[in-house]
Amino acid sequence: ACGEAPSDSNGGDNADASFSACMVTDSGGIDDKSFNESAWAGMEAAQSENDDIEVSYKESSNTDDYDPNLQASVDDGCDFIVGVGGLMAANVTTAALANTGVGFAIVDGSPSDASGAPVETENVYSIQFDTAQSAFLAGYVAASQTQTGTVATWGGMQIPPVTIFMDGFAEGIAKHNEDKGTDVQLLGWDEAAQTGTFLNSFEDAAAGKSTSDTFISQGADILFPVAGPAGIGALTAAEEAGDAVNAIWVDTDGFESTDYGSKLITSAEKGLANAVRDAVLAAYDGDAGNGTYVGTLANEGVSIAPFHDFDAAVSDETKAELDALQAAIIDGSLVVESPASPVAP
Amino acid sequence: MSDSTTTEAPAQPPAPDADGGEAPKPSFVRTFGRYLTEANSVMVTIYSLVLAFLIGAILLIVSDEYTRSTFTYFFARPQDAWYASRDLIAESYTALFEGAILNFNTLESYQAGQADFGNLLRPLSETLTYATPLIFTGLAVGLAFRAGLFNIGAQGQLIFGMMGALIVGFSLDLPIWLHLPLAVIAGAVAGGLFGAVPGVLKASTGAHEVISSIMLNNIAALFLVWALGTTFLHSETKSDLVSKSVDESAVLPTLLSSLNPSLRVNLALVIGIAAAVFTWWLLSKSTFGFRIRAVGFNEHAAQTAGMRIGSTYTTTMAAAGALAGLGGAALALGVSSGGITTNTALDYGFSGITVALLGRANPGGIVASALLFGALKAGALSAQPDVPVDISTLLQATIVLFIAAPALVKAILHLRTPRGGLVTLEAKGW
Amino acid sequence: MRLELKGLTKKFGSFTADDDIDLVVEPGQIHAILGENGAGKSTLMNMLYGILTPTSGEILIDGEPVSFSGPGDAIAAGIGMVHQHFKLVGPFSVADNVQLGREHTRGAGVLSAGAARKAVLDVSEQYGLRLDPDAICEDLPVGVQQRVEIVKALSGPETQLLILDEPTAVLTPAEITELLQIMRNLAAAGTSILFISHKLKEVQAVADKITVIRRGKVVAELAPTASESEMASAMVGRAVSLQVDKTPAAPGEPRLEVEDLTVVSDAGVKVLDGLSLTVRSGEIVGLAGVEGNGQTELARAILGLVRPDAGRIAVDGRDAHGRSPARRIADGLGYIPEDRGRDGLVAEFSVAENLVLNQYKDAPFSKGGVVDAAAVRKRAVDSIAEFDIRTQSPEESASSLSGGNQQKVIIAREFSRPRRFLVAAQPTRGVDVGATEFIHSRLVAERDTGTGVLLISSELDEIYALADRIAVIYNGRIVGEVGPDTPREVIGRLMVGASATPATPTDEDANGGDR
Amino acid sequence: MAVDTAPAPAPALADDRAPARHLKAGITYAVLGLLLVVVALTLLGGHTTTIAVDKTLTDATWAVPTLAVVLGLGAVCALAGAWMIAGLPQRRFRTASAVAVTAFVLALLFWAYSQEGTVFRAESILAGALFLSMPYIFGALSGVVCERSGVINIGIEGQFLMGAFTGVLVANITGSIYAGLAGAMIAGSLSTMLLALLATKYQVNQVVVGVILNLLALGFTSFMYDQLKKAEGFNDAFSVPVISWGPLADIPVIGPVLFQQKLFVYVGLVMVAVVWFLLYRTRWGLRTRAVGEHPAAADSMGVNVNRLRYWNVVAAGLLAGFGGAWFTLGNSLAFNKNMTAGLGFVALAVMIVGRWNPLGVLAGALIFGFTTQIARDLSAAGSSVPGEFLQMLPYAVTLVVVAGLIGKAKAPAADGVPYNPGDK
Ligand SMILES: Nc1ncnc2c1ncn2[C@@H]1O[C@H](COP(=O)(O)OP(=O)(O)OP(=O)(O)O)[C@@H](O)[C@H]1O
Ligand SMILES: Nc1ncnc2c1ncn2[C@@H]1O[C@H](COP(=O)(O)OP(=O)(O)OP(=O)(O)O)[C@@H](O)[C@H]1O
Ligand SMILES: [Mg+2]
Ligand SMILES: [Mg+2]
Repeated sequence: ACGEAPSDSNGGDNADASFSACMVTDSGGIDDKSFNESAWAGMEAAQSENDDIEVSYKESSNTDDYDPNLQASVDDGCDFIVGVGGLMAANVTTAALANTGVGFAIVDGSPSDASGAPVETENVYSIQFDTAQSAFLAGYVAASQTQTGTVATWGGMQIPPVTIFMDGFAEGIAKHNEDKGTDVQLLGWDEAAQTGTFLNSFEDAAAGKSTSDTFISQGADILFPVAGPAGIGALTAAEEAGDAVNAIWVDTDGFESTDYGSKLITSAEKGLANAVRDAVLAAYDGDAGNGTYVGTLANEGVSIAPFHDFDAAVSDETKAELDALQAAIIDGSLVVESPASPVAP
Repeated sequence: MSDSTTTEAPAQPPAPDADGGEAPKPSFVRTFGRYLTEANSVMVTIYSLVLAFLIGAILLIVSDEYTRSTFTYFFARPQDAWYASRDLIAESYTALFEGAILNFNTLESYQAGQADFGNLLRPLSETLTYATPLIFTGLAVGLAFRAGLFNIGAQGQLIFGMMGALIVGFSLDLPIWLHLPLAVIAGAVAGGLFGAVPGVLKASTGAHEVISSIMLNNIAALFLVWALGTTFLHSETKSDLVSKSVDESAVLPTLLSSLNPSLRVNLALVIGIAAAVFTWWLLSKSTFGFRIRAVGFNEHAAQTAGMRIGSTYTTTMAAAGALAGLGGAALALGVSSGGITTNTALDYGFSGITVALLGRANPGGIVASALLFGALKAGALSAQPDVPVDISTLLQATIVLFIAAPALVKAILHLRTPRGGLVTLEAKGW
Repeated sequence: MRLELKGLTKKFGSFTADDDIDLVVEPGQIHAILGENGAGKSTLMNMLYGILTPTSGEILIDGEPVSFSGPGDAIAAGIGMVHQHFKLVGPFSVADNVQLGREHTRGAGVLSAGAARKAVLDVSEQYGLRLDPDAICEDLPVGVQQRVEIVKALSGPETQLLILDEPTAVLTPAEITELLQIMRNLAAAGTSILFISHKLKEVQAVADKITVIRRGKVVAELAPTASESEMASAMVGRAVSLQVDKTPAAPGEPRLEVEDLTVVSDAGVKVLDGLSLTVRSGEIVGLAGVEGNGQTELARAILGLVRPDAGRIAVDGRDAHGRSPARRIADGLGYIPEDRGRDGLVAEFSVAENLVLNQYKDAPFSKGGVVDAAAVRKRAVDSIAEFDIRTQSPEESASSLSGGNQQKVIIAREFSRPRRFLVAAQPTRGVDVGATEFIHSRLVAERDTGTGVLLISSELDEIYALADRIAVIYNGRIVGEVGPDTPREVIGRLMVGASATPATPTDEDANGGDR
Repeated sequence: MAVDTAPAPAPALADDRAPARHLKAGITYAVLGLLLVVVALTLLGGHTTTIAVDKTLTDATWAVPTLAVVLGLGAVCALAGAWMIAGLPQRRFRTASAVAVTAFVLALLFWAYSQEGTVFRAESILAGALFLSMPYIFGALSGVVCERSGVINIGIEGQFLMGAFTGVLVANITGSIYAGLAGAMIAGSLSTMLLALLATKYQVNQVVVGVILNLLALGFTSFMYDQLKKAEGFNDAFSVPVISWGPLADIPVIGPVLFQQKLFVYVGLVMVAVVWFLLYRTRWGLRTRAVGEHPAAADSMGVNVNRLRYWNVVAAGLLAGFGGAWFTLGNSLAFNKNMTAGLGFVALAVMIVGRWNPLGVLAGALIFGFTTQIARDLSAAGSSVPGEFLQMLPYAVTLVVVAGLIGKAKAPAADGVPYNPGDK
């Protein structure tokens, strides 16, 4: 049932746009202050860059909604469909195999069948990120900045997109301890055992705050929450704790995206919005792509954000070390490994 | 139950006043007119939908930037606001209808021979798919209600049912005729055992079932998170927090996929309806049902007549848990057979409360109101982003509100009191 | 206050409970209203008190038409009411119940416990109605609760019209005498009184005027000199025999043996304290006593709802220990509970379902776990005919029946199956003369078939009318077993714990640790 | 009529209370106590539990030998059980249960904090626990006021959401946090007004209304959140200042816990006392309880049942709305969709645990706050127990407490039953 004429039943803003890019979210919706929101930002960026692109989205409340949402997007005549979240990989793959005329992209996942085995496709673009690399740098900064010798991280839920940050962060701290002879402790995540503190919620910011308060009372002075909106709780905890406690944000540059810029030393960025925007624009140009994009420090798909207010606080020595580490990671002489790292293409 | 008439209203709200010129049979017109202006349960349901959709229309206008902007110069050019609102509302509700019942585009393509019949059925299939778990949880809440128990714990029971069915579904290697029934039964048993806990606690210590159920819901949700992380349940191939998928031989067969592979409605619907029939039979025909109802209405009299209250609580809660557990099995072996996640259960258990109350704790009514909810969910899913998800939530809430409050509808529309009096949901305390 | 009702009518849907009632109560008059169960008496009173709004007609007080939007207006107009169904908040103290709605405060809405307590003591002093203001109402025996209701009605600011809807149903003879005296005193002081009772002797004793209502209509106005049978036939519309015909008993083997039964309540109080009692086949043993002396617990222990802390119960020669209520019922134990609304009936169930409430599992009403609706219905049709249950159909819910007919449903249920022993607790409470006659004759017939009957009643008249032997219960023990011709005074004294009979080994306040 | 005229005193029941046995409970506690003893002897030799006063005396720590303490507490628990088995005065049963449960829970705490690297930071933990119990206090008190007058309020979650959202919104618009708090209260009240109207005037099943109100509040706040997100300055975080009581705040333990908290804590504790006083010592309370217990009785005494219910429910909304503000203003957070995370339902449970009594509510809320805080603290300290099981702690403890201690909680008799004047 492919090749249906695009229906003109949705009279959106760009009613006369010829290219329709659609997004199917994971649970959480487009304002989850996390990957759905970033991906949607990328979609909107593509639309504002090119008038001839019209974007829309469908929210899924759980995995059962993926199939109907993907199907509805196909039925709506979308030309390019972005599925957000590795959980959707098999569903996107199935839809792509059934609708070869439509371009697909899958964020944080790669084409696979229901059992998770890789599948050959012609019209699925896989967008993944090795955020362990940016988190590594963030961890190194944290270790260099802590006064108490204790920093903490906690996650929204124990899933790969979260733990990959925590692994990289832990390794960055370990690197600092090794190179500089420090003994900075990381609370909230044991990389070897893969156990740590998780809220089991991405929404409950109040729980995030109380968890952060607990870490602060245990001596942590830099917090690294990996929990979407619930992570805001760490920032308010840091703010209430006064000057001594600061934080590092994830996914986006928190100095821009949150109201707590003055508390943020830096952020471990994941260039999701840019990657999605580029994918949509490429698809418009007839180059929807069928391969894997892995955002790394090398291709600037992940990065560590500017220090903003902390620019003076971070010593030039540290900055130089960071540059060296970044270079080492890019040239492959330093490997940051996490069990959750994307498989190299 | 009258609720079965509900699903067809969104398309054309019936005009309450049929002031036709010619009146061949005045008595009929009058009777009919009288019927229309009376707060009987059919008309209340229809008017509830109409009122809810009116409120929804206002929200839609408010939320749509363009339409809202036309109101800023309303007095200069009112027709703009009028046309914009009309188009917006028509589009939005058409989208809802198309997602829940029938897609007009598909209908056109079908008539033009471009789409197969299966395509045409997809909205209905989605409605039925989403209604299925609600039938089970609605029955779970409704059955307990009849014994005077407020089973707020269907959520936890459903989660355990899901896990039970899943484990049997992937860990055994059996032919389908044995594997599938076993997996379904495992769901019922797991849900039943978990559901029996508040019953046992109430019977033995007097602990209020509402507290224990709320606590157990949270415990079940956390337990699921933990269990999904264990190597036993966690998918061997995926790194996300998702379970193993169940074997082919334990997957509930779809009913209509021969027409079109995207028709997801599966055998669970049939099991759900069978469960409703069985629950009806149990309540109205069996001695067990006799006892449940007697205990529910008046435990003192029941006890004096020799019925054992404690064991009634326990068995009823176990039966209710088994029903919710079947709902879990329906998910784990059906639409989520590829693996369950922490939010596969959504809020089916909590919605079950509304479904049960709206269905007046009556199996027939529960099926009808589950269908209404399924339609709203399917419609809402496919109508986004034209209709924001939150508006759908509001719409759902208002519809249920009006249906549950005939007196309110009657007061707003100045309807007449029907002969038998208003049919209101019977209220019951803790 | 002079009260006049003109054409007062109340309809519930299509059913007319009161139909065009005219009535005049002169100041200082005690005006009795008589009528069968369901005649519309309470409905009429509830309209007077503002609880119900009349469908038509008017109420005039001292010639002025009034309309009440709620009881508050009625209270303000000087009307007080003792309701047939207690309107007491169970967990509240007596003082709180009495002050509800007209609280004693120390300003700013803060309650003054002292003032409330004093007010209760004042009123109970004035009328000789002893009450402990701090007692919790739900813990009180019903007789005392009734007293609280009366004190409540008398505590109104300026009560000039007192409505008493069956106030004597649960009082002891002595209390009744007192209440009647209080009524006379009040009337003498100018208070008008509307008095409803099914006990014709009381009406004779106290009323200045009698109005008889049948099916919502006034059917007769009688003078207080009318005889009991005149009143009864006016009420029922036919001649009623007020005497129970019975032959001397022929007691056989023991059907109920209770030995040294002790029951400790949840609060740790010994509610039954070494009670022993035997009832034989073919006899009715009347258990007389002020309510709250352990009758309830005894009945429940016999059925198996209360676990004895010591002692032994045997029904029909079988030790009941370890036998569930269901088992005992199946073995032939009949049980008429004292509180029919709470323990006897499932109000929402149909008459038919209620008629098999404790037999639904037995043949022919169910087979293999499935209820046989036809068999249940057949039983209902038979019972309705045999016991003259006034209901529109077997499918009608029990709640729609009048009190007397509800009681008949319970009687029919217990009398329609083989039984060896019957516990009948307050079997005619609140039941009109016609139904009482019927129930009494069934109980005697039951005895004559050889069943042992334990009749628990707080009404001495009933005990005298039916019992072949009388046991008096006080403080959880049997304080005397006497013959049916023992004078009332003797029994009355036993009931309040005074040692009037030589043969009683009790001294009332011995609280030994005996076990 | 030949009637005995002797006075009939109210029958005084014999007041000799027999020693009561509680076999099941006794055996349970005895077994639990012995279990602790076994655990102590086999696992805890040489362990120490470290307790610290971390805010006032930052270097004061005590190392307690875990073995001895757990052994002692286990013995206490077992002895309480043995007492129950042997028979004890009925009125001592509650005390004995409380002692047993407290000893057991304390022993578990000592055990948990004997793990490597864990320190029981008394002040942070207790202060945090008190703060965490606040939403339950407000929500449950709101429930108490509603249900004591006979209206089931299952919509606390929705009232929380409305309060959380409006609190932040109004604070943003007016720039005043106190206006925000007032706004939150009014929003909570507006949402209960709907419950009040439907429950009293239209006699709708109150549980349904509650469920619907939750749904409406979720839909409404999420919808408004999206609308307001388009503009700046409607949803910025505001924070309630910490109020420090000068020298009092420096008292070890008590100071940081009681005298250096946010406004919410003081208001919460005061409201417990106020609601208790109103309920049990005033005319309003008497009438409220009467209306919830036996509306017909109250009606027959001239109390306007539905009007009282209406205003009580509306007033209860003020409390729940204030509790909603805790989520945003209390935690210095902006509003976020569904941010109340089901705590409204827990508040409902706390209300029942507290037996519809403000003091009981306080106890229930404290149990919840304390166990939540402990769970977070242990998880942060790297406990070897999986985090999910730690998070279950408050729920599991509540279950145990309810089953073991509280037992049967009786709702107001007319709770949830609409009152039709004119009904019998
Ligand atoms: N022959 C017997 N002797 C002694 N006790 C028995 C006998 N038969 C049954 N009982 C007991 O009587 C009780 C009622 O039996 P029944 O079979 O009616 O139980 P049920 O169906 O489980 O309970 P319910 O009466 O509550 O429906 C049970 O406790 C049972 O153990
Ligand atoms: N709220 C009501 N709705 C419908 N019918 C009612 C209602 N209240 C009373 N009735 C009916 O009205 C009739 C009169 O009832 P009422 O209580 O006045 O009788 P009564 O004379 O007081 O009887 P009793 O002697 O048993 O107290 C009965 O048939 C009763 O079922
Ligand atoms: Mg009456
Ligand atoms: Mg009556």
